[in-house]
Amino acid sequence: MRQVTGLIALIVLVAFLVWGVLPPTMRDFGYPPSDMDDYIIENAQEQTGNNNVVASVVFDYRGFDTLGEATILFTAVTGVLLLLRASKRRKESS
Amino acid sequence: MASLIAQSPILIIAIPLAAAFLIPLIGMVSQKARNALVVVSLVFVAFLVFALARDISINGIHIYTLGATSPDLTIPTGFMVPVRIILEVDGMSVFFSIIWSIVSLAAAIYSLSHIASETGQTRFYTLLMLMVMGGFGLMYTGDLFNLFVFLEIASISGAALIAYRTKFADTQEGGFKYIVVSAIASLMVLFAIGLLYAQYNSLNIAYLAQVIQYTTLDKIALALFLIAFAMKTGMVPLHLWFPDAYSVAPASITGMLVITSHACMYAAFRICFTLYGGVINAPVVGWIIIAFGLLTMFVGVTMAVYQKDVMRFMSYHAISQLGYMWIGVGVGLAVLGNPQLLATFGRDAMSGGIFHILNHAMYKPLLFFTGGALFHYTGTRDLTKMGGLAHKMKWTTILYMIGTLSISGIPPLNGFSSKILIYESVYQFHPILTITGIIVSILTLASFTKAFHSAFMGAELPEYKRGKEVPRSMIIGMLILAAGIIFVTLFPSLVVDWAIHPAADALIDQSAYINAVTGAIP
Amino acid sequence: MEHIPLNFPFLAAALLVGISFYIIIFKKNLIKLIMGIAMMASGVNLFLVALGYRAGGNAPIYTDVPEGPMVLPVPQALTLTSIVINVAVLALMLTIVIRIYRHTGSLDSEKSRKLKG
Amino acid sequence: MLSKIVRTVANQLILFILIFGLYVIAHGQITPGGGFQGGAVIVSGVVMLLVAFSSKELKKSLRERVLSIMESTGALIFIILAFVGIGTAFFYNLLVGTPIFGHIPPIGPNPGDIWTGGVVPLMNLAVGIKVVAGLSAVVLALALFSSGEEVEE
Repeated sequence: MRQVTGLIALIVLVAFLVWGVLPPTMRDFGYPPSDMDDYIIENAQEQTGNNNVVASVVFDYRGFDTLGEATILFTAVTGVLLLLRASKRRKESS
Repeated sequence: MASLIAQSPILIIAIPLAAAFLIPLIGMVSQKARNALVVVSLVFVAFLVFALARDISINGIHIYTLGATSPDLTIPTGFMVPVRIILEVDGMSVFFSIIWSIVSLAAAIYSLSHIASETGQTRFYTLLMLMVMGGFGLMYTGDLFNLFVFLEIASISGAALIAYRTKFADTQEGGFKYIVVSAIASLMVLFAIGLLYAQYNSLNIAYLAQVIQYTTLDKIALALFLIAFAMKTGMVPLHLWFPDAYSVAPASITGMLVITSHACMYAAFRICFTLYGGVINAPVVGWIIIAFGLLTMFVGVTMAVYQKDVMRFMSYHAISQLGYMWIGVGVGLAVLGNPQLLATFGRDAMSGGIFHILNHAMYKPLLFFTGGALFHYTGTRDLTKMGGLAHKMKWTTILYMIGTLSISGIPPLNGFSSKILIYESVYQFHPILTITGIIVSILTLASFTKAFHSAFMGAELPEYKRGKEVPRSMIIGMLILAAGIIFVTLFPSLVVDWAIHPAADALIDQSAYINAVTGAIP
Repeated sequence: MEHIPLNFPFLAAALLVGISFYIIIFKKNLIKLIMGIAMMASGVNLFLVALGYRAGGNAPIYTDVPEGPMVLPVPQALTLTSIVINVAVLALMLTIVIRIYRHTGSLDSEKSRKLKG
Repeated sequence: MLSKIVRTVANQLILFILIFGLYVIAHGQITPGGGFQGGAVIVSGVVMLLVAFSSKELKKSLRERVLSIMESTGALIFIILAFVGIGTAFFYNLLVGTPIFGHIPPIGPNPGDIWTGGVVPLMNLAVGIKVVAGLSAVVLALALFSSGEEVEE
């Protein structure tokens, strides 16, 4: 039962994804609309002083995302060290 | 003061974050200082949230553009499209953040003694603050990718906190299920964001709402968004992980996880009403949400009746209660395109659903906290092994009764006022919804009475004769939530006028959200 | 690089996501499940970075760049963020699996399911 | 612990990896790279040491407490750099135009100037510290735990 529902869900999902990315529904690869990105490419050097436009996006235009990203790394590290901490039971056994 | 309010959206996110980064350093020096930092920063954040809420009720939507030459400058001079990340706080966001600030404060105070005997407390509080920050970010952001980032922060810290008590095997499994579900859900959200970005080359919710055309890709993206958020909120049939994860976490974290699922619900509303509000085929999506909401309500409560584990029992009730909110807001969505029906009952149904979120966010964490208190006292979660606890745990008994009466919708408690609002309004949409709601309510009352009887009533069991009431900070944590319940009970109309209607109107009024960002076009 | 027919990069990303769904739904081993999620993340990242490609574009870095259009920088930034996020998620998942293995001695998701609803 | 040849080579190689990682971090504003990438490069060196020596051996020189402090410090530097702009707006890049990393490069293709980017190079450095400390801590903790060692509180 679980197998059958799983299979149906899988087929539906993959069909939708593939249908979604093929030409009539999706735009052509390599020809993106680019209003926002063109603005960034043109102004990044002047506004942030960066030659590396990606770095200016990562740390300036979308710096808050990067703060979130650094936070996630911090969260995961804290989580890993929290979960691998010596529990009391292990101290007794060792 | 004025500049503090102008900066408050970012401060509400950044203060818990800075506190989280500081806690590992301070925790090495002094545990008391660390606990004080946690409580003080949460109190300050709660103060800021209330100040911001007051400001929004007067001045309307609050905008904060990160990194711009002025926080109000949403669109760069001489350009038409927002480039930077924008925080956008309207009635709905601030409503959720009020709930989040109260519950997280209560949970932090409750934790002070609930986990006092465990190791690794410094990291526990770090993760708690990160989770608080993730929740606020999720509610305040006006940018889709930013929403994904905060969703991940909230879910990763949540998973690590669920697995906090590493000496039990079930906590690890609960944490694993939670993180797997979250990872899949957030990747689906990311894919959907990619689909939108591919067509409109923007990530800003308000701008996207202005230009969206409801093409086939948009429909696929909407489906992905809804499946992902339904998965995160534990909507039937994607609920199987929900009790496993919620029942094993420390009780304070379970209380916060309830609000995280509300935050995901908020994200789903934001997507349906604000992002797709102008173009969505509202009746179809509305009916889908209502149908699954009904299923959620019914399956949740029927599963709950059999549970012997007190936390699992409450988790299934949490699933069932989420159904009420989906139905209330779903009815509002179904009549979104019809102003007349919306005025007669749609707005009331949405208000009912949102009011129920507020009430649920008060009584469900309270019930989980009392469950945690029972676990703290007895060392077991099995209801059949408990009994006669009312003799020793007077505070817990009273608080549990408040929660029970509230969740079952007994007048005059707050659960009643929101349920009656839902019943009256959805009856005009379709009577079957009201009838199911009442049946579910009765089943809820029955099962909670049974649990009350088996845990608190009867003769005092010999193994629980010794021992005292739970420590004071746990009671304070519970009392904060009980005070919230009593406040809403005493002044329901005040709360509806000041918090619920602005939130519902913020969802309905899509153009205000869009204009706040793009209105600056020269 | 001229016009690429049938959006092959997008198709590859969609198929990667599809395969990963197959793994997540049908495989019982927890490590395989994690690999499925890692693969799904790769698929989504591939999709994101492919969105930013502009035909014949250079990398968006002005240091000694040849003449011509530049590819879009924002999808690259998003992909960077998303990669780091997925690393974090995977690290935490693996940690929990190690803990589960310590407790139950098994990596089979059917066997380790002690909790019954 | 692997053979002596491997250990000797690893000992020499770690310096080059360190230098390359620092180079990638420091030139994030003008060439591909940055804090995350350079940090990952350095952590790959840590992983190499972990393979060449045992985790017990490595634990003597890389204390988890130190890594924890480093990580918090990196994160704090990052958020403080974001906070200094709050007079204008959070994350405002207020170093552009000042002598510290404030040069504005000629618009269009140019050979690159390292004193550009405003707060970006500093943020790269903060993120670099954070990534090195964080990922090393994760790798080390996993290795220690697998070999049955205690992980520090």
